[in-house]
Formats: sequence, structure tokens, C-alpha cells
Amino acid sequence: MADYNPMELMICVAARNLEDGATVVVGTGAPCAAAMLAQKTHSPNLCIMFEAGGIAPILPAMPISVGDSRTFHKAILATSMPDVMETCQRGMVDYTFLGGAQIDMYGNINSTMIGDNHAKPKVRFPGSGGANDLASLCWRTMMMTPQDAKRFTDKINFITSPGYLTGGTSRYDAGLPKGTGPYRIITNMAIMGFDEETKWMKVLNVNPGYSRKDIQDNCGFELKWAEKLVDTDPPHADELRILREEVDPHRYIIGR
Amino acid sequence: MADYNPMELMICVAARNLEDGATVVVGTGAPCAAAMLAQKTHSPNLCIMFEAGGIAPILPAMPISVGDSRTFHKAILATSMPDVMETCQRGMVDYTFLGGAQIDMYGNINSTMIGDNHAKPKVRFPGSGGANDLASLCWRTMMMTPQDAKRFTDKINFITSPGYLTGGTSRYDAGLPKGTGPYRIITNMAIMGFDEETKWMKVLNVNPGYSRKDIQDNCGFELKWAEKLVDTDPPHADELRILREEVDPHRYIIGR
Amino acid sequence: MNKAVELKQGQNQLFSDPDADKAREFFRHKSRAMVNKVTTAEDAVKRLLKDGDYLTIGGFGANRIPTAILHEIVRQRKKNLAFAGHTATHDMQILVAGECIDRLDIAYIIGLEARGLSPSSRRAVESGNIKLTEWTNATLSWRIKAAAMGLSFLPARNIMGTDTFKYSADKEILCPFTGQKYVAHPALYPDFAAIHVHECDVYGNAHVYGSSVSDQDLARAAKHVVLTTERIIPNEEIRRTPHATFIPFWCVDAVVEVPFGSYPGNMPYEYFSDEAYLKEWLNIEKDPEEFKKFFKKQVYDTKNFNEYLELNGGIEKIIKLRAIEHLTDKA
Amino acid sequence: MNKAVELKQGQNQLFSDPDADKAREFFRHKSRAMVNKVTTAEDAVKRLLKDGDYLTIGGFGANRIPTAILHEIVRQRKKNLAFAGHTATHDMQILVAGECIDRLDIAYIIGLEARGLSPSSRRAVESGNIKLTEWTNATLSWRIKAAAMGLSFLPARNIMGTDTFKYSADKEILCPFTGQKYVAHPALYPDFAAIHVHECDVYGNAHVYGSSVSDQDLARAAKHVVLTTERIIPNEEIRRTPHATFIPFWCVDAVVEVPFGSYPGNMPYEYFSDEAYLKEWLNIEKDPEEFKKFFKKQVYDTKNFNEYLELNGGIEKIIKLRAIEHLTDKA
Repeated sequence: MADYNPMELMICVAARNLEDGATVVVGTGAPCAAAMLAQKTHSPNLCIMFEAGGIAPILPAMPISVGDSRTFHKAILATSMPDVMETCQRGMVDYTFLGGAQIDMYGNINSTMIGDNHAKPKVRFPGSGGANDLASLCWRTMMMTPQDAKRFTDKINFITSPGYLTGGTSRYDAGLPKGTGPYRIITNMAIMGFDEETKWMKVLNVNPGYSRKDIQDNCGFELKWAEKLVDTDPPHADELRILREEVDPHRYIIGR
Repeated sequence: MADYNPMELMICVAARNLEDGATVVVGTGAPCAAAMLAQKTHSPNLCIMFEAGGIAPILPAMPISVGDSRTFHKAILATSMPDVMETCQRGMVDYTFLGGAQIDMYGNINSTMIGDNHAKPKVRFPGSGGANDLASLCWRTMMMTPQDAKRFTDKINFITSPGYLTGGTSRYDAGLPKGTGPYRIITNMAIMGFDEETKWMKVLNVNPGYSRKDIQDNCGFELKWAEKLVDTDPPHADELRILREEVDPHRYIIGR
Repeated sequence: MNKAVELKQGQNQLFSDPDADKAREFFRHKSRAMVNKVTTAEDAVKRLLKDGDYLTIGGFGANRIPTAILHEIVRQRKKNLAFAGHTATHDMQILVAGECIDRLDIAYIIGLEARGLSPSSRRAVESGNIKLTEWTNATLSWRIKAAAMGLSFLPARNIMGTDTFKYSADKEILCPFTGQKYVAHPALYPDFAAIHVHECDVYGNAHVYGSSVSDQDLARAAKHVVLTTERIIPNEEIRRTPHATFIPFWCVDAVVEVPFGSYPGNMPYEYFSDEAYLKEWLNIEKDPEEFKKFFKKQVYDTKNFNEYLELNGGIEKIIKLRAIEHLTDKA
Repeated sequence: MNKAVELKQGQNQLFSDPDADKAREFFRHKSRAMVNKVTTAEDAVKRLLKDGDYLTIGGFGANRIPTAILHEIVRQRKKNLAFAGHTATHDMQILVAGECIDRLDIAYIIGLEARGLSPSSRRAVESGNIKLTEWTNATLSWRIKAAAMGLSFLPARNIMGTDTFKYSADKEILCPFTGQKYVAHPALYPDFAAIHVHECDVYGNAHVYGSSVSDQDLARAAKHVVLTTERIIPNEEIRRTPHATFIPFWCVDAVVEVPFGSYPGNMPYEYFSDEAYLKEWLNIEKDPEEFKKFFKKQVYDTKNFNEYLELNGGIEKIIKLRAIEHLTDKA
């Protein structure tokens, strides 16, 4: 039995994708934990940004809101939401993390509603918030999510935030900035990227304890697979120690 | 012989047009003196603004630049040029003053060049600076200028800042904000407004010591005249005292 | 090439008029006089907010919010308001419970971020009784900025190609210089904005510390602006650091002094949010009947913010929340 | 109705590329690392400014200007630069005397405001050897803001119908919501910007006091940014008041500590402009031969800013200018 849970795995894998000296806009929860872990391991110089205006804080604790005092505690800058979003639009922000109720094969994400009547949704979610903006304007979008066949679907009810839209060059034809788009989808079972040409979701790494069949069975659309499929490097002891002792000692996130 | 000079007259008349509680963007020199005089007489609550960002200062002296320290000395706000210009664009600024080398019958002003080749001007002036912006976006534009037939011309070499363009509704047809435009032209000889319909320059008041003939002879185009032409109320003793003792004690401006 | 491109537009309703000349006509007659504007929340809401108006709230949902004004809007039973759901969390919980809203510009609603979703707000939105138009946080920020700039629209590069755009009232345009496709966001000139600040003088010249979200633009864009403030300071304090003036007096119509006025929300450097109280509120919302009683006791039966604060622990509670804000609460 | 309207465009040359995707491609690879960027004016100019680049200078002509960088550009004999004449006064006098400029975006040039006109700058512009495109102060501010926002243009309501527009490179567009005519100002992404600030840390996080003109947008819009600073402060000072950070480190490529670095210009709260010196400079310009000698002595023959300041009175002079700035010079 592995001595870590799926959330810990996803956070450790996400953190490794944040290189030193990069900029990343995060929300509360797992993305913030991943960014903090990266800072405390290989990326001391990672610039953490919050959409409400807090940039490069010395985070004393997990924020409960992307606009609370923690997000600009001893920060380099406490600015406006437009300034943060314009910094993304200008091309200065490398990464962001999104969550959602549904994701499709092109990395489009739904955080708005379930149902087919927008005026009277069956189930209503908060909506875009800053998600659409960050997915549109940051260079690389990542997602951490538990994987199942309902969440990973080719019948997404509402595209809240843009992935590669209908694949190929459609994202850029629609007017979104060239070279942007979904980068990694990190689940409890695998790590996915996207095909260069078609922009269709493609499995790159398989997490310990899962098979190709598990991964495909828990996905509502046909997945592509990397030429040489590599096993996910599991969380290292030091990553887990820092995550548990320094990043999330109250287990707000890794305890879920 | 009058106990005041033409500059003193123009400044006193200009000051009377600035009612209490109004906003006015001024430059250095006579316009600033007029605004200061208004504040010290009937408009203690006049909000004086400078295009570089100084707003509602307690002016300790005449500024030498619209961006120097004096323009935001003990000010309410020291902001950016875009913020000032956007405040004008939003419709919150009532008055501004412009100067120029030429003005035509529709109140169009030239502060750019003399000659017919823009690439190689016979005489080059500084250009618009903020003049075009303020003339475009403030509600009412005023000008203080000595009057002669070369300066008041129907053959303006270059329209730097918009008056009523070609008259009638042409200013608004061009896209400039509705209801804006030249309001008063204050010269050593007279005070002019503009005809409601045609927007052609029209004499409203005749200054002491000048005749209709003087005024027309010193204007390069045919002037319109108000139904009942009123004599200009000359500077009052208290206006002159405050102007000379408090506003411009070194006679930087009224000494010209 | 421009000819070839098909320009799309969102299909939902625009709840406010973006016309810049109409806004200018209003601002032309808005008072610029620097006079004492101190009053009560009751008077400010009665005088400056009408049924049917477009309402905006400063801060960020449960951070630096003007709670006194939100409660007063409910107590005065203002109706048929349009609301900008620009990360609307606790502010929206209050307005929905008061049944004040019938049109909603959505960026982020019904959630309380890491705290979970609001059952009551969710019921209201799923009922179909509130008209919904979709936007995003940046879009609402830019719509407000367009108004602050005196324009009728601003171009941007987000939202295109998504259903968020499809259910918005945005329109696509082309850059006249590059031919690139842009989205045009319509200016949002709200009728009313309430913003909570750290300190301001009696004229409405204000200081704010920490993230500013969209409040500098909002104070400029809104036709009527009410400030609630932790404390009123002398005008000399404003003039001592003119570069630090966050909102200037000519934007402001009323000033209400409300110490601890962002409670139960977070006020940066002053006090943290009352997480236990916000959690209790969310729990009680699960039972509509229980929540009616709770909301009546909290809002309708308190005559002003001070009574509300007293009901929930008063200054003793604030002292605890200040320790949390200052990270000095650890034993 | 939109069909009926004829949309005009300015006939002069655009000296910079407004394309937002090309700018994004540059910014994608610009370092965001928070590392020590302290260096000399000589190194900063040598490393970050190339012949033919588009140059912008912060401040306001003779207020808060980076004199050390202006002199260094001349001493390194940089050529064929495009320059934004955004109320360019003493800064332009220096660049013109060094024959560094061949393209000029004009808002306000050749004048020194209340001080009168510069004969030397006037001769240069009247010679026909510099390409001229007309704009306005607000237009250049908005062109820089468009770039800071990551756009290729911004709409505005000024300049239309004038010859200033005719000799610009602006284009008219229509608002897709109201049909109103707007001017579209093309984004200006400068290759190089030099800005003088009151204080910053070694990473380039800066504080500025007083009017900011366009410098917050300029620091974001420019591809390479050099700060000269009155003093370097510890990073802790920046983190103590994050809302007061005027320019953040990721915009900045180099930091040069230059006490009194705006001399002979005004530095708000620090020292007033040296009006006697600026007047002498203007007078000497009347005689091109005399001015050549003067300029050689002042700029080419001084190896850095400290030598230049020494030549003109050094710290004794600054002490006098500080008294004028503080209004304590009256006998």
C-alpha cells in the first residue's frame, strides 16, 4: 500500500511542473498547495499570483479566499484584478490551475451548469469567476482532478473555460492568444497532455496502482496514448514531509 | 488711462467664468493665475487639475511645469495622466484653457506649425501636448490671447485642437463628445462666444478703450456680433489687489 | 481577409446602457463640490438607491465588504435590482435572502470559495426567477474600467469561443491595425456602488490597503457612490500623501463611518473574516424555514450595523478576529 | 447606419508594431526571476538599448527624469532611435544634441513649458531630417496603456476631426454597441524605457511619490526597463506596504542607484529643478557653435552622472534646490 493518498500524489506531481522563476496564478486549495510545495522544494523563486491582486506573498497559511489578507501577506504587490488579468493578457504569466465539474477531450472545462436550459439550470455552479480569463490568457493551463467517466466526458454541458475548443487550430481561430492552452491534466490515475496536431487528450504517465484499462474505463471518451508510456514517479519522502508539515499541517486539503 | 494692463483684464474676466464647485484643467501661466484668482475670490471650492496628475493642490506658487511639485503640493490627489484624461473623457471636467498661434472662426486652434509641409515646417511649435485632448473632452474650452489679424485667421495652417471644426454639427459628426466645444475667447479687445446654430465666433463684450472697428480690424475673418453688445465689466479693485499681491506677486505673468 | 471572418455576439441580455454620451450627460451634472458628505447608511440607501437600479458592491465577496449598506438595502426592501456578481459570495447571500435581485450579471456566484456553496443562493438561481447573463471576473473588471475611462466598450482577448461568451452580451470585433479578432466588452456604468474603505475624510477622499480588486474603477464608473469607512480621518491626512489617495472626493456622494464595517468579512490589516459565523450561515441555509428565522433575527430585527455586530459578539469578537488577522492568535 | 459612416485614418507612419501576439511572444521569454539587478548606467545602456530601437523616457520632461541614462545614451552614441515625445522637454534637448533620434512620435516637443522653446530642438525638427508623426499627450498615454494591457489598440474620443489626427497613424472605428465613432489608438510597445524613481530594492520593486504621469503603464509596456533610483531600499520595505509598490520586479531588467539622478530636473519631495541651469542651456542653444562646446563639456567630457553633478555644483547645489523644493529658501 502506498504511504500517500491521491490528493498528495496530484499535488506533488503538479508542483514538479512549476519550474523556478516561473509565474503562476492559483486559487485556494490544491493549486495553492502545489505552488507552495514547489517554492519549498525546487522553485524558491516561483512567483505566486492571486486574481484579486495579491502577488508574490510570503504565505503564512492556506488562503480561504483568493482575495483574503493571506494572499498579499508581506507580498511584493497588492494590486487590482485588472492589473493581474492584464499581466496575463500581456503574456507574462506561465501557468494556471483550474477545476471543474466536467472536462472534455480538448480540455474544455465546465464550472457553470448541468442541464440544457441556461435560464433554468438543473444544477448551477459558481460560473467562470476568473477561470475563463486565466485559461484564455495564461500560457499553460493545468488541472488536478479525481477521474471518472462522468467528469471526463465528450458531452460537456457548458464550456465555461476554453481548452482547445474543437481541436486543431480552432482555439486560435476563435481569437484566443497564440500558443496558449491546456498543458497537463493530473488525476488520481494518470497524467495527460494533448496531441500536438489534433489537441486531443493523451495519456503520458500512469500512476502507481492503475492500469491502462482503469484509466480508459474512467474516461467518457477514447483517450490517446503516448508512444512510450512512462510510470508516474511517485511522491518522494521529502516532498511528502514538506507538504504535510509545512504546506498543509492542518490537512485542510490533503485530508480531503 | 486704465490702472490695469490687458493681461490683468483677461485674467480677471477668465476668473469670473469659473463658478464655485466647478472643475478646470489648467496649464502654467495665465490660466493657472485665473483659476487661482477665482479660488481666492468667488470660487473657494474650484477644483484645479493639471494634466500630468496633480489635482486640487494648495498652490504655494506658480508652477513652471504642469508636472512639477507645485501642481500636487498638499493636493487631494497626485495621479496619472490617463486618470486625469479619463476623468475628462467621462464628463467630469467643466472647463479648460488653451493657447495657440492661430485660431479660426470656429474656435479651431493651431499650436503645431506654420507652413504647408508637415514633414519640413516653416515654423514648428510644440504640438498638441494635452491641448487636443482637453479641447475634445472637457465641456467648455476657453482661450486668453492678444488679438490681431494674423492670429485670428480663416486660413489656419493646422488644426491642432478641435473647435467646432467646420461649424454646425460637424464637431459631433466627427465623433467628439456631444455638448462640448469652445465657450469663451478672451482677448485684450473683447470677449467672444459662438453662434448657437452656425458655431461662428461672435463678439459678446467690448473691452474698455476699444471700438467695434478695432475688434474687426484685428480679426482676419468677419466677426458676428451679439444682439445687444455689452461693455466688459473692467477688473475690480479687489480682483486686482488679490491678483497682484497673492496670485502673482513676482509679476511672472501680469508683468508680461 | 477581415471580410472572411464571421463576427459572433453573445445572445443574452445587457442589463445596463453602455452609451458614453448618456453617461457624460449624467456626470456633467454630478456635484464636484468638496463638502461634508457624512450621513447614515439609512439615509444614503434611501436617497441614492431606487428600486430597479443597477447595484454594485466593492471588495471581494467576503473581503472588505460594506455590510451596513447590504443590510440596509434589505431592510428598506429595495426590489428588482440588477447586480454585478463579480465574485459575489456573502454579499450575494444577503441580497438573495432579501429578495432584492431580479437580474444578475454572473462572473462568480452562489459559491463562498473554499467554504463551499450557498444552498439559498443556489435555489434562487436555479428557480429561473432571476435573469442571468454570463461574464467572467476579468470581463466585469474591464466593463467597469471601460466606464471609468468614459468609453462604451473595451477590447480584450478572453472568453471567445466559449459558452460563457455565447450566454453573455459581448460582441466580437477586429483590430483595425492587425486584423486580430477581439471581444468587445460593453461598458458598465452602475447606478449605485457601495465600497468599504480603511479610512476617508468627510469629503470622501479615501485610503484602501491591500488588494484593490476593481474598486478604483468602480468608484469612477458608478453614478452614485457610498463609502463606508473603518474611520474618518482629517483632510490634512489625505493631503499629506496625495499619491496614496485611492478614491477622490468628486466620485463620492455619501460617507458613512462604520467601524468593523466589513464584518463578518475580512478587513485587511484590521480583522479576519468570522469563519465560524459564515459556516453557521451556510449550514442554516440548508433549511429554508430555519434560515428565514435566522436572517430575520440577523438583519430585519437589527436596526443598524452596530446592533448586528453586538448580536454576534461585538467588540470582543472583533478583538479575537484581529488576533487571527495579525497571526497572533496561536497559543 | 454604420455603413453610411466613412471611417478615416491618419496618413503618417507608425514607428512601432502594435501586434499583441508578437509582444506576448517576447514577454513569454522575458525573465520573471527575482534576482539582484543592480548595475551601472553604462552597462544597462550597452546591454539593453540597440541602435534603431524605440526609446521612451519616464517622468515628465524636466520632472523625475533619468538623466544618467539620457547622458549615457549620448556618450555611447546610440543612433537612429525612435522616440516618444510625450511632453519631451529637457530629455529631448539631450537626445537631439546627441543626434540620437531619427523618428519622433510627437505629443509635445521642442518647448520647455513656461521656460520657452529650445532653439536646438527646433532646428532639428525644422530640418526635415527627423520623421514626424503627430499624437497627443492622452493618446501616447493610452497607446502605452494599450500595451500594458496586452492589447493592440484602445478606443478613445479625442483627436477626431483635426489635423493632429490627419498626421497621426490612428484609425477610426465604430462602437459595436452604440454605433458611436471612436478613434482606435495603436498599442505602443517600446523596446526600451528608462524611469527614475524615489526608491526601489535590488530586484526593481519601486516606490514613486507625486504625479505618476504614464510610468506605471510604461514599465509594463516596455520590453526592456531600466530604473534609476534616488536610493536602494531593503526588500522588507517593499513587503511592508505591498499596495504601495509602483513598479514590480518582473517588469525591470536593470537597477542603477543614482542619488539626485533627476538633476537638473525636479524630483518631487527631494529637490526642485535647477531653473538657472536650464535657462543657461536654452540661451547657449541660440549659438550652435557655443552650444556644441557646452554640450561636450557637460555630457561627452563627463564620464558619469556624478562627474556631471559635480561640474554643476554637486551636493551644495542640491542642498539649495532642496530648500526651494521644500519652500524653505525664502530669506
